[in-house]
Parts: sequence; C-alpha cells; structure tokens
Amino acid sequence: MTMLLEGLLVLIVLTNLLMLGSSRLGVYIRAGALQGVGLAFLFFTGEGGWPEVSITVLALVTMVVKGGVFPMLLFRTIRQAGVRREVEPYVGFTASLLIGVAAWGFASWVGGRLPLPGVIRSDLLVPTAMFTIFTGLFLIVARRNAITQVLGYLVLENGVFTFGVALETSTSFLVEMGILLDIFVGVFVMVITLFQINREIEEIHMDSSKLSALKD
Amino acid sequence: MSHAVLIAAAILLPLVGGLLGRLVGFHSGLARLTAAAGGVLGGLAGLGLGGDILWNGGQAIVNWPWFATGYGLTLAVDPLSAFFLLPVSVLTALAAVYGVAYLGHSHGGSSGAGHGAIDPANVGLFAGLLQTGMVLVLLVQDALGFLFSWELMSIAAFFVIALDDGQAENRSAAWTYLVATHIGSAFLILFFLFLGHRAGGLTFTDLARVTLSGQAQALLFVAALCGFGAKAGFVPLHVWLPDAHPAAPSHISAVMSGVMIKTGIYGLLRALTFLGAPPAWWGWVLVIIGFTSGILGMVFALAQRDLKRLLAYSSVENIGIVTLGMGIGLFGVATGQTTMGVLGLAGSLLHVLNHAMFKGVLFLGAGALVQGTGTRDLDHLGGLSRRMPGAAGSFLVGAVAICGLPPLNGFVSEFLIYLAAFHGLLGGQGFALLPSFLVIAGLALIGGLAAACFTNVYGIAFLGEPRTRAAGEVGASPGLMTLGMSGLALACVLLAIALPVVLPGLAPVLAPLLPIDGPTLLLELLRAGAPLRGVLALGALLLLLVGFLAFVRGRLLAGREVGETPTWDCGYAAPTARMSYTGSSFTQPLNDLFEPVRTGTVERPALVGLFPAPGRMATHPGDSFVGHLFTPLFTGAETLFQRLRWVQSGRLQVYVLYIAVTLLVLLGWNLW
Amino acid sequence: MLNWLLLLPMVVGLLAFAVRFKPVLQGMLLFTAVAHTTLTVRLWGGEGGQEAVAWHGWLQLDAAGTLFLSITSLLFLAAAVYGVSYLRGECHRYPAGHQAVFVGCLLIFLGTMTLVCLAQHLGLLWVAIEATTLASAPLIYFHRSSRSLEATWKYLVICSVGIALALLGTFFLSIAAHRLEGTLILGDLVGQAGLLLTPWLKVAFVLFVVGYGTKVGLAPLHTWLPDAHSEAPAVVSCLLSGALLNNAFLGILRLRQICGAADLGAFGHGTLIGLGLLSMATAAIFIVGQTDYKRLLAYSSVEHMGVLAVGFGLGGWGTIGALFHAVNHSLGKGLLFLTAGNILEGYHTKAIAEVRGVRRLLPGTGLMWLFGFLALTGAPPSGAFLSELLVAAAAFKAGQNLVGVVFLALLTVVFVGMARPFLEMTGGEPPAAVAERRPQESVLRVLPISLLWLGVFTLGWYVPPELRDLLTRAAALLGG
Amino acid sequence: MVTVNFAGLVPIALALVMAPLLQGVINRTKAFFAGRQGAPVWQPYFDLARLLGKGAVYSRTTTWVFVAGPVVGLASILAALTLMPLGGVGAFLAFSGDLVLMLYLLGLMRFVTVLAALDTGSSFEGMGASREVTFAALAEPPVFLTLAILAQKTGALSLSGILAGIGPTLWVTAGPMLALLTTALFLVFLAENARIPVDDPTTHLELTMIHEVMVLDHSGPDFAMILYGASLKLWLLGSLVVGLILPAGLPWFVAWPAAVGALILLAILTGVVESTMARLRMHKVPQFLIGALIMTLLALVLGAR
Repeated sequence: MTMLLEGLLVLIVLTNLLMLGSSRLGVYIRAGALQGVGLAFLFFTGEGGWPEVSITVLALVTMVVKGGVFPMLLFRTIRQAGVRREVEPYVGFTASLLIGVAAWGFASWVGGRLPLPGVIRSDLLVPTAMFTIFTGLFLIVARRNAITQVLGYLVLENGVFTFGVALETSTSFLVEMGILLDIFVGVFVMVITLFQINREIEEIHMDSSKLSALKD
Repeated sequence: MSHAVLIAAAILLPLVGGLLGRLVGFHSGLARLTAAAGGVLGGLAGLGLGGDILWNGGQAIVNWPWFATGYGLTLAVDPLSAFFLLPVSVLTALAAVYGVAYLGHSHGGSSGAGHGAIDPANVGLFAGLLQTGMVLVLLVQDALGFLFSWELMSIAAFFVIALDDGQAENRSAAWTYLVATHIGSAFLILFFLFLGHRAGGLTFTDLARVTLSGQAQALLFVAALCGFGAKAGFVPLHVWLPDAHPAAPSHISAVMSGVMIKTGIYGLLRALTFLGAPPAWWGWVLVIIGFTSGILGMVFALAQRDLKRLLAYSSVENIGIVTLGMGIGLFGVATGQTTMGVLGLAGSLLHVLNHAMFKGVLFLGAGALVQGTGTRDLDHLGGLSRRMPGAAGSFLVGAVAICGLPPLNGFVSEFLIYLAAFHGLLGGQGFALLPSFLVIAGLALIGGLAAACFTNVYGIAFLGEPRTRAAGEVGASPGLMTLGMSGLALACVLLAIALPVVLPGLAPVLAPLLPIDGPTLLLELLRAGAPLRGVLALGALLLLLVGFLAFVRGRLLAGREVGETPTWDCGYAAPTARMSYTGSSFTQPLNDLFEPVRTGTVERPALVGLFPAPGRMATHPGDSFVGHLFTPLFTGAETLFQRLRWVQSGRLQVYVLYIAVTLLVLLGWNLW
Repeated sequence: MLNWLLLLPMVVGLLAFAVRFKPVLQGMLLFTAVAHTTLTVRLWGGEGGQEAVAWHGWLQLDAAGTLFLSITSLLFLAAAVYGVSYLRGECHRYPAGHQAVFVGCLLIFLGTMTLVCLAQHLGLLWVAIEATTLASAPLIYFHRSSRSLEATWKYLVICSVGIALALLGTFFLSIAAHRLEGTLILGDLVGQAGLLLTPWLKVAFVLFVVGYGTKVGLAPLHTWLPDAHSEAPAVVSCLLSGALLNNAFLGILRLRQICGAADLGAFGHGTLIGLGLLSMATAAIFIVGQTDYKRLLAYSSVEHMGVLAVGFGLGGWGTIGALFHAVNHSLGKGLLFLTAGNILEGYHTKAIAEVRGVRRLLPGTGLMWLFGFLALTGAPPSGAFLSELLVAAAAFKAGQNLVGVVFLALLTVVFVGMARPFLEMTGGEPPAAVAERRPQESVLRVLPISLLWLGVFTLGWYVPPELRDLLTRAAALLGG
Repeated sequence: MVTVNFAGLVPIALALVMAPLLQGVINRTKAFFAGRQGAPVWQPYFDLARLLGKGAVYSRTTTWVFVAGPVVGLASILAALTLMPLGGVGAFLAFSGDLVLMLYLLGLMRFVTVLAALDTGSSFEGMGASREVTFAALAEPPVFLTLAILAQKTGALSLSGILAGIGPTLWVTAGPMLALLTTALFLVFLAENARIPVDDPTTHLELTMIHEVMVLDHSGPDFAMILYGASLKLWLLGSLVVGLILPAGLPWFVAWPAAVGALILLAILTGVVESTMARLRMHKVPQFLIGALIMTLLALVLGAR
C-alpha cells in the first residue's frame, strides 16, 4: 500500500512540475486530469484493505469528474473559443521550474517539521499537498491565460484534497460529496463564464490580462 | 408648573410643532404657524425653566425612561445649563415668530438670495428639531445622551442648510458644514469615550469625579478644544460658518449663529468641569485662540460684501471675544488670581448671552433686507432706513451693541473681560502678564475693527441713497418680523441695564468652574462687579446728556430757518446714487492693510489704448484658511489616495497574489 | 421547521429554472421571500423555548445564526419586493429564460445563505459558503455585458481560491480535533475545546480568516468586491453586501468561538483588528474621489466589514457593537444599493458626475439617498451611530487607545469622502437629457427602501428588548 | 468701588470753559510760524457762538441719524470727561477699568459721527468716514496698551489711580519706558484729533481730509456741537498726555494751573509740529500709527525687565 501511495504522490509532484515547465495548454489539461485520477486513487491507499462503499463511490466520482469531465469541458472551451494553445507566462518556464523546485524543497522542509498528530502514512504526503497548493496558486498568478487560472484553481483544490486524504480527516461522506459538488459546479460556472466572455468580447482570446476594465 | 413638565415642554414642543407643521404642510400658512407655535411655546418653557433655576437656585432633574430598554435618560437643569437655556429659548422663540412672516413672504421671491424654492414646512420641521436638539444638549447628563443630542442638533442644522440645494454654493456649504461638524464630533466621541473609560462610567456625575494624570488631562483638553471648537467656530475651524449662514434662511442663521455655535462654548465649559484644575497653558491656548479668532474674524468680515457672510465672520470674532474671556479666566484660576478668574469667566458667559441677542437682531435684520431687496450684496443696498424704519432701528441697536459700545449690553461683557485682564496685570510677573496684554490689545483692535465693520454695514445698507432699484422700492417688513427684531433689540437694552445688577446671580453658574466656595465667589462677584455700577451710572448720564443736548438743539432751532438741500457734492450738479461711497470702498483701506493675512482674488479689467472699452473690476474676498490650509490639505489627501489606487489594478493575477501574501504574512505574524 | 426553512427556497429555486411565465416567476420570488421571513420570525426564540435543531445537530439555529438569518431574510424580503418591480421594469426586454435563471439563482442563493446560518458542521459550513458563491455568480452577470462578465469571472476565481484555503483550514481544524476523533461539529469543538491541539487550531484560524475573509471582503482580500457589487443588478448588490458578507463573516466567527473556548487568550484579536483597520483605510482611499457611485457603496461595504472586524477583534462591547453594526450595515447598505438601482434606472449612468438633482427628479429616491447615507455613516438617530460608538468605546475600554483613535479617524475620513458625492447627487438640477425622459419611481421601488431606512433609523433611538437580548446572547455565544 | 470725587468737578468745568482755547492756541502758533498775524486765540469761541445763533440746512437724503450724530457725539465726550483726572487730582468718577469706558465713549462718538457722515450719501463724506474708522482702529491698540502698561506699573486700575501713581519716582525708575509711552500717546493724540501729520484741519480740498470732510453737511447748532466736541476731545486726550508728565500728588492750587499750563504748552507743541511737518500721504498714516504701537510694545519690553 505504501508503495502505491508514494507512487501516486510522486505522480502528483511530477504533474505539478510538468505544468510549471510546459508551454502548451493541452499539456496542462492532461496533466491536471492525470493528477485528478491520481488523487482519486489515493482513496484506495488507506490501511485495512478495501475501503467502504461510500469511499469507493467518492473515489469514482472524483475520478470521473477530475479525470474525465473537466478535461472535456476545457478542451471544448479551447476549441470553440479558438484560443491559442500556448500559455503566455508572466514568469518564464525555466524560472517557473526553478521556483517549483525551491518550493518543493521548502514544502519538504516544513512538512518534516509539522507536529502532526497520529500516524502519517508517508513522509511525502504533507510536502506533496503543500507543493500542489503552491503550484496551483503559482499557476493562477504567473500565467496569463484564463484557462490556466481554472486549472490553477483545480490544482489548488487537488492540493487541499491531498491534505484531506493524507490526514484522514473525518469529514463525512455527505460533506465530501458536497465539496466535490461545489468544485464541480464551480469549475462549470467558471467555464461558462469564460465562454460568455469569449462570445461577448471579440478579441479577448482567453487572455485574462485583457480582463482589466474594472479597476480604480 | 413643575420642572418635569417644563423640561418636557421645552424639549418636545418644538419638535412636535415642527412635525405637525410638516403634516399640515399642504397649507403653507398653517404649517408656519404650527411650527412657530411649537418653537415659541418651547422657548417660553425653556425661559421659565432657566429663569427659575437661576433665580431660585437648585436643580431640576427628571428621568425619562427609555421605553422598555432599561436605559434611563437623565435630564437636568443645573445653573450652567439654565444660563445657556436663556439665550437659546429667547432667540429661538423670537426667531420662530419672525419665521412665520419671513418664510411666508419669501415664497416665490426673487431667485438668488431669496429662499423661494424651499418649503416652509420643511424649514419649520428642522428648525424645531434644531431647537429640540439644542435644549437636549444643554439638559442631558450623560455622555451618550450628549453625543446623541449633539449630533441631532448638528444634523438638524445641516438639513436647514441643505434645504435650498438648487445652487452649487449651497450644496458646497452643506458639505463643508457636515464635514466640519463630523470631524468635531469625532473628537467629541474620542473625548467622552476616553474620559468615560478613565472615569468608569458615562454619566456626568461619574465624569466629574474622575482624577486624571497630567497627560490624560492634556489630551482630553485638546480633544475637547477641537471638538467643541469646530462647532463654536474657533479659527481655523471656522470655515463652515461663512458658507453655512448665507445658505440657511435668515432666522435660522440667527439661531445658528446666535446660539447653536454657543453650544460649543457650553460644551467646552462643561468639559472643563470634568477635567479638574486647569493648568496655566490652557489659559494661554484659549487666549491665543481667542486673539486670532477675534482679529481674523473681523479682518475677514471687513472684506465681505455678502451681508450674511459678513455676519458669520463677525460671529467668529465674537466667539473669539468669548474665548478671550474664558482664556483669561482660566489663566486666572490656574495662577490663583481669583478675581481675574471670576471676571474673565463671567465676562465670557455674559458675552455669550449678549451676542445671542445682538447677533440675533442683526441676522433677522439681514433677513428683512434680503427678503425685501432680493440681494445680500451690501453694495446693492442703501437708504433703507426710510423705508424699513423698524428693521433699521433694531439693526442699529444691534450694531452699536455688537461693537461693544456703551451704553448697550455688548459693552458690559467686554468690560468685564477687560477688567479681568487688567486685574491680571496687578497680580502677575514677567511672562504671566502677557495673556493680559494680549487680551487688552486684542479687544482694543477688535473693537476698532468692529466699529469700522458695522458703521460700514449700517451706513451702506440703511443710510444714504438706494443704490439699486430694488433697494429703492422696498416696503416695511411685516409686523411679525418687526416684532421678532424689536424684541431682540429690546433684550439688548434691557440686558444693558440688568446685567450690572444681576451679576452676582452668576455665582452658581460659575461655581463648578472655580476652585472657591460659594460665599467667596459671591463676594468676588459683588466686588468685581462694583465698577459696573459706574458703567451704569455713566450710561444714565449719557442718556441724560443726549436728552439735554437734543432739547437744547431743539430750542435753538425753534423758530429759525431750517432748510433742505441736496447733499453737498462740491458743487457737482447731477449726483446719482451710483456715485455714493460703497461698502467695498469704505473698507478698502483696512482691507489693503490686512491683505497679507487674507487672500482673495481681484479681477481687474485690462484698460488699453486711449479710449478703452468699458471694464468691470470685481473683488472676491477669500479666506486664507480655506485657500492655504484646508483646500491644500484635502486636495493633498485626495492626490495621495489617487496615487495609492494602483492597488486595485484590475488584474486577477495580482489579486490572487494578495491572497497568498496575506496568508503568509498572517501565518508569520501569528505563529512566530 | 429548519428543514422547511432550508428546503423551501432550494426547491422553489430549482423549480423556477423550468418556468417560462414571467408573472409566475415573480410570484414564486415574492412567495418564497414572505414565507421565509414568516418562518424566520416564528423561529425567534426557538421551537418551544429550545433552539431549533435538525439533522442530528448538524443544523441548529443558535443566537448568532438567528441574528444573521433574520438579517438575511428581512433583506431578502425587501429585495424581493423591489425585485418584482425590477423584473417588470427594466428587464422586461430580457427573455423569460434569463428571468428564470435570475429568480432561480436568487432563491437558491437564499437557500445557501440560510444553510450558512444554520450549519453547525464546519465542513457543511464550507460547502454552504462556497455554494453561495456559485449561486450568486450567475446573478452578477445578469446583464451579460462585458463588464459584468469580467466582474463575475473575478468574483468566481478570487472567492474560490480564497474559500479553497478555508477548506484547508477546515481540514486543519479536523487535525486539531485529533483527540476528538476529528469532529467538525461546532458544539463538540466548543464543548471540549480544551482537548484541541493549539498550533493546528491557530493555523486553522488564520486560514479561516484569509479564506472566508476573502468572501467577507477584508482588505487586501476584497479585490473582487467593488467589481461584483458595482456590476450586479441592484437587488443582487443589496443581497451580496447586506447578507452575503455577514454570513461569510459567520465562518470566521465560528472559529473565533472555538478559539475563545480553547482559551487562546488574545490570539487572533490583533489579526482581526489589523485587517479591520486596513480594510477601513483601503476603503477610505478608494471612497475619496470615487467616480462611480455603486463602487462607492461597494467600498463602503469594505469599510463596514472592517468595522465588524475591529469590533470582533476587540471583544467585549466590541462584539456586541459589531453584531449590532452588522444589523445596521445590512439595513443601511441594502437600502442604499436598492436606491442606487433606482438612480441607475433613472439616469442610465453610474458616474457620480452625471447624476444631479435626484431629489427633484425622483423625490422619494433622492430623500432616501440622503437619509440612507446619513444613517449608514452613523449620523444619529441611526443604529450605526450607536454600534460604531460601541466599537470605539470597546477600544478605549480595552486600553487600545491608538486603535480607538485610528478607528474614529478612519470613520471620519470615509464620512468626508462619502458626503460630497451624496450631497452633489441629491441636490442641484437634473441634467436636461435625463429630465426630458421623465423617469418615474414606482411605489414598490421606494416602499421597501423606506422601510429599511425606518428600521435603521428606529434602531438609533430604540433597540427592542428582544433584539438586545439576542445580541447579548449571540455575543456571549461567540465568546465576546 | 465707584469713587465720587466732587473736586473732580472743577476740571470738568475747566474743560468746558477752556477747551476751545487750545484750538485757538494751536492756530495762533501756526500763524506765528507762518509769519502771519493770525486770528485771536478766542476765535474758536466766536465761531461757536456764531454757529449756535444760526439756523440749519439739511440734506434731503439724511435721516434722524444725521441729527443724532452731533448730539450723541457731544454727549459721549461730555460723559467721558467725568472720568478724566487733571493734574493728578482724581476725576469726578473713578472705578476700576474706567479707562475702558472712557475710550469706548470716544468710540461711540466716532461711531455716531461716522454714521452721520454716511447718512448724507456723499462719496466725500463716505471717504472721510472710511479713513476715520481705519485710523481709529489702528489707534486703539497703542492707547489701550499704554494704559495697560501704566496700570501694571502703578498698580491701579482707574484712570485717576494710574495718573496719580505716575510721578518722579516712576520717571526715575522707568524713565525711558515712560518717555516712549508719552511719545506714543502724543502720536495718537495727533491722529485722534485730526492734526498734522495725519490730517490737515485747514485744508480746503475735500479729497485730502479726514475729519473735516465727514462733517461737511452739518450746519448751525449741529456743527457747533461738533466743533465743541472736537475741542473737548483735544482737551481730554491732552489731559491724558499731560497726566503722564506732570508729577502727581501736588495740592490742587498748584496742580490745576500747572495742568492747564501744560495743556497750553501741548497745544503750542502741536502747533509747532503742524508748522514744521507736512501731512503724510494717506497710505503712510497706518505706518505712523503702527509706529506708535511699536513704541508701546518697546515700552512693554522695557517695562517687563
């Protein structure tokens, strides 16, 4: 089980790095989807054999939503909006990667020192979650493209979720489902909004830096 | 009638009258009468209440339950409140009488200076609220109630100013007033909350019991000075006054200028009763404030052509005189010179009373002029004393009184302040003499300037020939307006006679401000007031002499040839009114002299060639505190704020970055 | 009862999506609002003397919840009455489908806000608060203009990011409750707060403050607020500002409640006071010289949330003052946003410089614009005066003299900044182009506004004993 | 306490009788310097008598204010006289602060004169009135300050007390200060009484006048009252100046003649000044008065040492 767990965590870290270093939107979306699937599998890494039905359902829903529905939605948006496939960064890709590595180091350092109660199943868990949260925030801040911001938000959520899974916090099934529903609707509404924006404003091309008419 | 009933009447009747007047607002006359009846009855109740407490001594206390909330509102009339209740009641009542006719006739009057656009019912409502607010301010006995009443009063005045909002200058005036009063209130809130925290309670009894460290005392004094000073109109916090008074209907200007700004003085005195023994520097500060307010008020007043602005600046000057008295009095108290303290404070208080009366007359008179001629511009008036004898006579009384000339009431209070300063000369040494010299020199200069200012006003507006057609066609003011004006003028005369006699009656009023016991205080007042008998005697002598000389003159001229001619104009054959001296010319020498402290702009026509085209010259008197202090301050702040606006850049990325940074900072702050 | 309260708006809201007949939609809106208010009023004082409970204690109407729910419900009622007239008027040109989405989202928005007030499970609370964002997003882009879309986009992303952090905080709280088996039920956490792991609780608190603070609009997390409030229709701005912000604050308060029970002393007080003052200062910067009156109101909301934060940070009288201020602010700001809606409809502009003479053109609106401004900024008689006074008093009482002074100074600056536009807009002569159109104000547009004003005016001199009692209980509950 | 000193009636009587004489002396002195014969020193009395015997002419513009001006003005100065001691003997009435009343009575006189001038609606009289109030406002502070300094030095608060306290002792201990104050008072004396270098009582061009131009329209008994009032004012302020110089505490039979003599000397001095100086340009007059103020301020500093 630990093997699987650590493997999944490494996968998540790698997807993060991939997103930091890539210039193609498609890569982002796929990496995000992969991360979502990996996250879903995390549910199955708990001790004590096969999990309860509720958790299985949760994992399946997560997998479907994050690994299937979201990428579809995003790809559709890109196609219909005729967005350029390049993400235009504020921070260059090499720099992003270097910052990512530094963040990973920092996350590992902090993760090792957090006075966590109870048994931690892997030393990688907390750093991974923190790193993922950081990556999410970084993607939102350092990229121009509006789609990346949706993705950044997703990655951020993944990070938070990793924490949840990692620490076996006992939120109940209903709440977890509620959270998932919220995230699903959230992304859905974001995409719809982007869609509308694209239709309303001709030359926007999902460049969120051009969405700055409202200011003081 | 019991005190409780009187208190309730004084507070509620004006408001009820105003509300009822608003309800019957569809009928202008009825609305005006109803509102005025409330004001007059409330004023009478207040007068009875204040008079009773001052005459018979003691206190009137009544507790009003605050519905079912468990809070009680304690209202009490102690001698200090009672004293301030007198001018408030008299002036508001007479102004209400005046208002009935004033508002009625200004309906549909000429645009511009008249208040044609405003609904009398609204004026009545807010005038009633203003009166209620002022009485409440004087009567409440706890900090919360005080702040509440204070704001009520301020807001009522704001609405009166803002009612005629068709003109940009009036809106600007309303804004200035609102801002000034709000800033003042902020200081008051600071004052009361800080003091209340130290005292462990918010009732005045609690506050009066507190002992304070020197530092706290100093801080509180400054807060009270700023808070109450903004209302009273201490320079440089006076800037709202000259804007607000022209914007309000004249009888409300009279109330605002005559008594509302005095609540600032009341508040300051009340605050002093909480703060304990005054250090000498308070006296210094007040004397300096009074000195600057008095002189600058007059300097600015001289430059005005707008009659009501001029009167507003004159209020600043009179507040300066009041403050001079208070300052020299406090200085006396602080340095142990009791006579000086008693005289200064007594003079200050009496000047409050006197100023309410004569400034009331002057504003009501100004209202009569404005209503009759449709202009507030002095240089467009002239020769009105023939056409409005009632207004002219009352105005003259007010003008003589406000210049502090004997034998009217203004002299009595200024005399006491002078006397306090002179007493200070006897007891002090070195620098301790300086406040006295400041007061004496200040009052002397103020007196001279005031004489210049009010000979100008009376001479230009009422004497000579009418300068415009409107001024030439005015009719006499309606009876109720004349009643209001002459009532106040009569009050000025009566006070001149009465004040020297009843001066010892001020003892209970002054008692909380002085560290001496009642009998000593009474003795001091009796002793210090003795010279007033000389003043009274000479006043009587003066009147006798006037009578005698008039008689002699009459006898001499009887049976002799008394001719009538045009005014001597060096033989020029066709004089017109346009040739007569205008107010602007009259005050020009003084204005030129004070140019450096008073900004303003002059438009001069460029006259070129041998036969230049007709040109106009116009002067726009400014206020150096507006031009050099407040405008730069406010625009500076605005510019600074504009520079900080990059925060809201419109970029989503930056916004999310804010979130991340805030998180990091807060984590760092809270966990390390 | 609680279930009804919750389900009614949700169900009717979902149904509304399917309705295409405009009068029915409007009827549904009005009916739900009235029913919701009725239920809320009946719940005052609880069911049979006890606090109403449902779902095994996941939902419970405690004092704080009652207060915030009442505000929400009342404001929604006013907004609904106004909204019906709004839907009949300006939006008549929109297709029925748009109205269906509008009404549906509005009702679901109400449902989610109700859930926020009721939720005793902090995970559920998170779900509810995030749901308010999602339900309100389509409301903001009702006009489907490029500006409103941009506002919606920013609203969504910023609030979602912020709230994601609150979720992290919720997880941390669960870790802190390790010895309580990670429970997230408020009652359990408060009851056995001594067993919580303090460091995690602290981190959770900070995450809650930042997360929900984004939603509340505390500077510098407020960035979405002026955009969203200014672009949304009046009804929505009114609810966002008057109801949503308070409810989001409830999220922070719940954790403060736990912190208080866990005996963390003055922990977090400084944070709240600092953020509060920063919010007030930020608001002041943007209020002075503001050119858009809806943005002005939005920044004023930032300021008032700052007042709340300062009050809660100070504790004691400050807590009562802040709770009371929440009531006053909601009534006052709600009324101003609705009034702004009338002005916008009459003048077709949001630029302060182009609006003059409201008092002459739209008498009721003009009067309320002025009165509302005075009431909101704390010129008595207005409840806001008392509540701000309480907060200031709390500062001095706590010995935080500097905080008190800065607080008063900032209030004054904001007042000065707001006074000019309000006076300028109310007075003067309306522009000729506007006057020619002869805009009308219907009674339905002025009545709810006037009633809101009457409320905040009355609270300035008479606080009903029931409300006083509720405020005291809520303050006690929140560890004031 | 209000002190009544019946001996003080004598100076009043002296003033009433002799005041116009000072005017005559000044004119006589000027004539002497101009090398003219000049009018007799009694000429002012003749003028008064003749005016009193005349009828009057009034401008149609004027109101009762115009008539009241001279009457109230003369009454004011007469009332003020009761407060002014002469030669160190107390005034008829004396009380603390009576100097304020006296100066304010002069103010009242000016007030009514100015109003009477404005009542005519003439631009010339308006101009004169304007100058009058301007210079008066500037003249007030030096007089008040002078008296305040003296009050502080002598420890008395009434005019009688102050002037009684000024004697050789004070001149010895604070001579320079007293000299400065006397000079300042003399300057104000010149200004207040419309003498050269501030005003030229003998000019015939209205544009250059101050006091004279204000009373252009008065005639007959009214004008007589004005002239008489002006003489009394000259006497009154002269007494003040003289009071600073003459030693106090002399018996009455020495003091009064000495004072009258000193007043005549003062008149001669005034005449000398008028003969040797030119009238200042109008806009220099404020500087003249501010000069007087600066002298009092210097005296204040000297006295404070």
